[in-house]
Amino acid sequence: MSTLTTDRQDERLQNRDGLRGALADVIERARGGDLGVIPVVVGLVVIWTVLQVLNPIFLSSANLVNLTLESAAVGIIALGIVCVLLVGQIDLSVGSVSGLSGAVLAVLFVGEGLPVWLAVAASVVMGAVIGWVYGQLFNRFGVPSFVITLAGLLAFLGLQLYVLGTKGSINLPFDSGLVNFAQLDFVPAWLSYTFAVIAAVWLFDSGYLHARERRRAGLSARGVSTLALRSVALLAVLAFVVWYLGQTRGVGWMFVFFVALVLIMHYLLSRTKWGRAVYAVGGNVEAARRAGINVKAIYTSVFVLCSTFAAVGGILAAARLAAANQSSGSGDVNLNAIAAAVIGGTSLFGGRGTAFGALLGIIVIQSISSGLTLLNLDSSIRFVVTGAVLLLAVIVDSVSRRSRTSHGRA
Amino acid sequence: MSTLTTDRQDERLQNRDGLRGALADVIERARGGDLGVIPVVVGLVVIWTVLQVLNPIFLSSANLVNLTLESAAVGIIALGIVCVLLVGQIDLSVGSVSGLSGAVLAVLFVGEGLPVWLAVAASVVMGAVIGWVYGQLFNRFGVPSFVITLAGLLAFLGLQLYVLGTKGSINLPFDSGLVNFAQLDFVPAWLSYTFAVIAAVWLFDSGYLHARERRRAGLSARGVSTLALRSVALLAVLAFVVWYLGQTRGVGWMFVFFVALVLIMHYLLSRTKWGRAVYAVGGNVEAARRAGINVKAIYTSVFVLCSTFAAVGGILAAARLAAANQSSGSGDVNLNAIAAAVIGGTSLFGGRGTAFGALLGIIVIQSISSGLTLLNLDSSIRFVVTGAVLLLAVIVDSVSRRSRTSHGRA
Amino acid sequence: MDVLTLRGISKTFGAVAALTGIDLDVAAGQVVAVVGDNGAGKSTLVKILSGVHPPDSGTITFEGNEVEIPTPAAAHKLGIATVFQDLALCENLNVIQNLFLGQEIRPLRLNDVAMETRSWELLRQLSAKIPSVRVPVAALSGGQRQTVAIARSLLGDPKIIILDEPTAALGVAQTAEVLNLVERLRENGLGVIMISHNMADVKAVADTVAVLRLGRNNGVFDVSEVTTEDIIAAITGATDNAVSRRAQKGTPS
Amino acid sequence: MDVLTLRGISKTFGAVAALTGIDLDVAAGQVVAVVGDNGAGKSTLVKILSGVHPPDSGTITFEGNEVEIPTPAAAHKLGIATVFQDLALCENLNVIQNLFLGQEIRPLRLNDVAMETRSWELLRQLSAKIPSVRVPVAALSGGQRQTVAIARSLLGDPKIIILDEPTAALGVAQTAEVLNLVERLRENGLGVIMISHNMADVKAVADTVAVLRLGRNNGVFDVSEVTTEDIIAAITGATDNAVSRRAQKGTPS
Amino acid sequence: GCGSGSGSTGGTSGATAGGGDLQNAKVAFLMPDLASTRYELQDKPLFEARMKQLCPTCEVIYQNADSDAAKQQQQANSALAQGVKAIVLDPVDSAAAATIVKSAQSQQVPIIAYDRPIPATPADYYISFDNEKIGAMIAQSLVDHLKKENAEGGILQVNGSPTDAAAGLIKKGIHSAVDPSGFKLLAEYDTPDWQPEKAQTWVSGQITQFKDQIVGVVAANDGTGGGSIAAFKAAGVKVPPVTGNDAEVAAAQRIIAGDQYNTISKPIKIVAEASANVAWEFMQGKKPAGKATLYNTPSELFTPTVVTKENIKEVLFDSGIMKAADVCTGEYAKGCGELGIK
Ligand SMILES: Nc1ncnc2c1ncn2[C@@H]1O[C@H](COP(=O)(O)OP(=O)(O)OP(=O)(O)O)[C@@H](O)[C@H]1O
Ligand SMILES: Nc1ncnc2c1ncn2[C@@H]1O[C@H](COP(=O)(O)OP(=O)(O)OP(=O)(O)O)[C@@H](O)[C@H]1O
Ligand SMILES: [Mg+2]
Ligand SMILES: [Mg+2]
Repeated sequence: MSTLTTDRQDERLQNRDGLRGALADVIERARGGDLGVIPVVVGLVVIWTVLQVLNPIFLSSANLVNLTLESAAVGIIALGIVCVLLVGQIDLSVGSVSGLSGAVLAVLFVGEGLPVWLAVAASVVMGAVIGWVYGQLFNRFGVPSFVITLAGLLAFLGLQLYVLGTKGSINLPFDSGLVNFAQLDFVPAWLSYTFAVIAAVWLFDSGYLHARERRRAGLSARGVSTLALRSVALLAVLAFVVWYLGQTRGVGWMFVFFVALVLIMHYLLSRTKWGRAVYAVGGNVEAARRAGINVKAIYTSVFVLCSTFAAVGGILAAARLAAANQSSGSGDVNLNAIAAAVIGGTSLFGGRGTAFGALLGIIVIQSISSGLTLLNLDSSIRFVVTGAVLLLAVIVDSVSRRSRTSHGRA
Repeated sequence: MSTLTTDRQDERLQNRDGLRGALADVIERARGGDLGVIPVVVGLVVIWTVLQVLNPIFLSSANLVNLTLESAAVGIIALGIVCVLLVGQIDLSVGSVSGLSGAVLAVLFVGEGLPVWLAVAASVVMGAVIGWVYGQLFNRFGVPSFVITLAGLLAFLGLQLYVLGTKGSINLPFDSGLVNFAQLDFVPAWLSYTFAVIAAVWLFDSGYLHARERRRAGLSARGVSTLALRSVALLAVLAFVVWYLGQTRGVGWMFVFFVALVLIMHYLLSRTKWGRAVYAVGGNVEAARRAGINVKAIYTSVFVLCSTFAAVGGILAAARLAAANQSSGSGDVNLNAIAAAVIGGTSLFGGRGTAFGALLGIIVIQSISSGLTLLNLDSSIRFVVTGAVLLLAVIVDSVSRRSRTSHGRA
Repeated sequence: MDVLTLRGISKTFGAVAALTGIDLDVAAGQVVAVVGDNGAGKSTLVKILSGVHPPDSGTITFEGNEVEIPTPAAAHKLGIATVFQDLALCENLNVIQNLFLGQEIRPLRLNDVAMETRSWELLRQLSAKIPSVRVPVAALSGGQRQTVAIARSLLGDPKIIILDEPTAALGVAQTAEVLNLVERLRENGLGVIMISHNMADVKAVADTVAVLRLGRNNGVFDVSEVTTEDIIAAITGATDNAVSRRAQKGTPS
Repeated sequence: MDVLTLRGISKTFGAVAALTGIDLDVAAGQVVAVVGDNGAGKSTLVKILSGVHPPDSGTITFEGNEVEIPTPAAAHKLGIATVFQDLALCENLNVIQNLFLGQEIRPLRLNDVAMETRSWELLRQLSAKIPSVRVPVAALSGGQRQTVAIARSLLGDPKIIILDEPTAALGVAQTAEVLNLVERLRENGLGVIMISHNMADVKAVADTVAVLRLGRNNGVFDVSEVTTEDIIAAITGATDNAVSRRAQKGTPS
Repeated sequence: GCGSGSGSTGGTSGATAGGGDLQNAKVAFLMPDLASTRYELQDKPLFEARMKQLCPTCEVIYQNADSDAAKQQQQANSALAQGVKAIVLDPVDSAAAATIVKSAQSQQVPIIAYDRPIPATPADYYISFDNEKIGAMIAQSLVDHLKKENAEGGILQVNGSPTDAAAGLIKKGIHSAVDPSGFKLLAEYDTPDWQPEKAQTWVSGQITQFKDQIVGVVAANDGTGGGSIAAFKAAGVKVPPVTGNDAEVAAAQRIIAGDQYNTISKPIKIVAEASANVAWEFMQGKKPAGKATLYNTPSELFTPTVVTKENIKEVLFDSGIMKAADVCTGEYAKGCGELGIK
């Protein structure tokens, strides 16, 4: 207790250092109900176990490979939803926008014969423009985002039908790069392992540098052993995943792309001024405004991001299906994307949530959907079971969160 | 300025009495952006004018009669949604619950041959039980209502399919009282006019008694002339509506039933302890809890109300269609009900909204839908126009609200 | 006899021990001031007494019986009325609605007129400067809100009133009225727990002063026998502190 | 020369005239105390100066130029830093994040370490009793929050600091530190507007006192030439008021 | 009082159909959903064109109910409020459409059931090819093909939306062909909202489960068929014969490219024009007699044609239903050439 770091001087703090301290910390946080994504992961493990017992194909490598690929499109849309929810708004039109974007892509690429990159770029830009318009309507007129995006839902569905026009459904050529990317391109094994090692090394390195900097500034910091343990754990998990998926087809590039987007969003949200502003606006817009934050710009930026991600998701969905048609993006795309964000711990009231939540949430949803699909149930039973399992997955999370002394809507 | 009433003594208050004062008050409130439902009504008038110009059938008596009848079922569901939104929660399953309730009604009434009142009662009780379960899940486990009711959406859709079984669709006999009620029963003209007169007299009477009581207690009160003018205006509007609808078939009993429910909910929300508690929970749950309000009971009560109204709405929808089928309650029932509440001025963040909002909101939505139906457009164009008109209707409201110096999310 | 007795109350939030083994006694007709530095745990103690947080350990004895106070509703039922430091008003409701929240007159057909009349009475009594009681609380100034919160606690028929920094936002006149009010409450035989950082107010109305420091008891004093300097020394844990240094600096100039 | 001059500022909320024709002057290196009863319009004046509300009429002159302050960002740019009475912190962010909100170090790759170090410095300077700066503000006590809000305003390089009841929730030691701070700010040539209900504090640090009453100017006094009783009389609009009556009542006993 | 009874007619006030003048008369053409593109792309323009020939001043009110029976009821009511002289109705829900028939007939407006029957309350006329038969035909064609190839294994069945009555009929038809075929039905799935993505996800799962046991997939429409094909492609395995229905352009392309086995072409032109003829007769006050009587309704039924690679040229292209220019784009040009489609 001799030389206390600057941030550990209050005598009411229970000091914890080293590995043992880190463990005590986790237990303390568990009691307090503040476990981050751990409960969601536990919920996921529960579901996986149940589904695996019911049908041994579920956890087979081949099925998990499908699962990763099927998660990507809606997962990317959910990533955008996380951003909008963080500022306490909503976007109901992501389904329509994704459908429209797929349609525009198909028309430009197949119909007009433009190069694929140009068609993709056009679709993405269109998504961004839609988001920008939402932002303007929201900032200028103060129309609730629910209504703006509901109007968008209808309008872009109409536009999607219009764009597809007399064809109704447009095939994307199976041998085009885009379709290959979404269906057949897998990361070679050696590269996957390399990625895993890079991630682990990077985690250790950045942690170590950060700890050194903190120690120099006289602040408490994680010990090297804790950092090393964390990196080794990550390496083990990643290597296992790569190995297991590698039993069949491996890790799809589309999934890697999704994970990369999650990482980028995680960085933007947690390590930039913009990210801080997003959380601040979601927590208390008036406080954010008084702190000199350009609240309107923040709103516009998240709407743009969300629509853009929706457009990207739509392109990938079209690529995966190798077709754009009238019902793309309709049905439960909206609900699934929002539900993925919420299941991943994003609050509908703003100010709480992470990019990783979208990843976890969509995996929960796709697991349920894929697992029940394998069971070959009657539609009616399948719907009922899906609802029940979904509830189950979230109850685990909520119960753990429950014990936290809640403040209002915290 | 001699004898000031207790509530008008602060010298910073601009005193306004009598008719002129009431007018000045309205203007002042307009500048402040606090106009209640007036902007929505203005939005409605704009839409009506545009649609009437585009197709002169729109405001014909026959079409308006249809409009009233078509509003009832979803309007009643929206009424329940208003309650849930008021406490800051959401119910995504109203569509499924309404579909299930229609299916249960049909199976019990037609399939099992139970008397109609028993079948109706069973469906309504089922709705209430569903709401109660939601309340328990919400209170016990703290699962976000979004997820609970999303699970409910799926589960009850499944149950609906299961109940309808292999039949898929069940007709309700045309000569049953229920179907007549929803399709053919209209209020006789003399009774409609009597209703109008009763409403006007009651408005004056209650206003007069209240004013007298206030004056006795030394508080400011509305003058008799203001009260009289208000009643006469109401009488004029109601009489005109009755007369105009009476040009063809008149006022449907189902619409009267809907309006009666709106009035009852208005009373419950604005004039009872329970209603206060609902607004308080929506405004600040922690404050409500500290005031000794049984917050859990309030949550349960609104979930029960919402599901019950959904069940009632489902019964009326089935009666109006004279059939319960697999797609009842699916499609845009959910979105329309929530949108009606939001368009009627209910905040998604809780604590703000009225029962009348549901009435106005559903009329806006049905007007758009009915008006565009008359225009004979391509589906794609119709979607786009619907979106645009919806946005237009709400912008009027939002712009007027905008000028109010907003406090956070007020 | 003591109305309220606390023994060994502890409360931990995450890694922070907010309260450790707190004892406190309040008798009927007695004003107990609880003082302490920022973050000393005063409000946490108040919240435990009013059922907002459950304590981790310790016992609460009310009128001779050991009780549990799991919810604010339970505290209301026992007769404990509280003015919270963070006020806990519903911004979307107006002044009358907030005042009578949870204790409305005529639950099935609210009696507006009676509630409005009573509101004006209460507010007048506290010298409140509120132009209209029909505006939402969101439109009130800080002091006006605090007055509303204090008025709230006087409704019903409490046996103990807990005031957490009741005069922090009040003007000079309103502060004087609140001090008068506290004296009236004492005369009516209520137990009052008052938290304040203002030593003048404490010395003016309190009978005993309980000092908290870093979540622990740090002495209970009889007001008539203690100087302001002693209390401050107990609060800051040193006779040489920012306050005394400032006072010294002030003296020569 | 005056840094800030207000002339004829008015503001109406709905039916309530919160401010009517307010004049105010603040010079560099001067501490102006604004006092007044609850609801007198002090915070409204502050909000107008910091761009939260636009005034209905009147002019603001800053460093000799007539300016408009349509948004808080504009006020920041002019060099006006404000501690609001309602604090305006984001409950979901932690202490460091709140302190540096809108002025983070290294926008594209936040420098945690530098921000944390600087946070501890600022908080120590204000004698804050905050166990950890990594907890969300929702978990802080009232006084701790106020300290955070005050520390916030010291970041950046303001020319005018406006403090709206900065010591309301503070403990005795923290209050003393804030008064020290105000004196330091004056010495550094900043203009300070301080709103307070505590006459002792006002007399201790202010140079001039501006009194508001029911939204209007009610006199500007030089602190060295005015007694507490005179100020209170100007605030309440009468020499016979609750405060004086309480004082009289107290004297004989 | 207020009678139920004659709907107020708009500008052209004519009492009952057949009476007054037929200048500017209106006829309603109410279609059920957007899940299939045919209603907007084929039925509507064909019907309108024929109507225009018969009655140049008449107006066709087209509505699509987007799979919502209540919305269809609203659309019918609004058509009645506009004073239409006849309604051609493709019901979303055959049972629920009884209400529409009732209210139309109570206002003396004749109603022609189109595509799907209305069993509960006889309409004035019924023109269709029936969905159950379509299901049976596509499935039978696949089964025959498999038998010819001596395939051994099982079949996957991808049905339409569980909340769509028409999908139920198709499903019934498919079962009638698959169940007695001797091929094992490995698994079946009701595709929510007819979404191809859902079909793809499900088929992907079944591929992992049954691997190479799958010798054929009966999909209830071209969209879900396309989804099934994409699932096989994405799994990197050989695509077995997959059925379709609706004869969309995209399906024709897949058949030409050899990815899809069959689809079914409905003689929409014939049906749409026949219904226009019948509607016109009703509007003139005549009572056309049916070629048969089904569900107590004078009826006329047409048979659709299964399209495979063998007959695609004559069924779709030689008949003029599709133009080679629309279909034989890009990578499909080669296949078209092989089949002699120009
Ligand atoms: N946003 C608002 N909407 C409506 N009225 C308001 C608003 N803000 C302030 N007011 C009114 O303006 C008057 C002045 O309020 P202000 O907050 O400026 O008082 P103050 O002098 O700061 O009082 P206190 O000492 O209690 O903090 C009050 O009567 C208040 O009700
Ligand atoms: N809900 C909570 N979650 C976590 N920590 C909390 C919570 N409430 C209080 N604390 C911590 O407990 C300690 C005591 O807080 P408390 O509010 O009781 O202080 P206080 O004595 O009232 O201070 P002040 O004079 O500033 O009002 C503080 O360090 C605070 O950070
Ligand atoms: Mg406190
Ligand atoms: Mg103030």
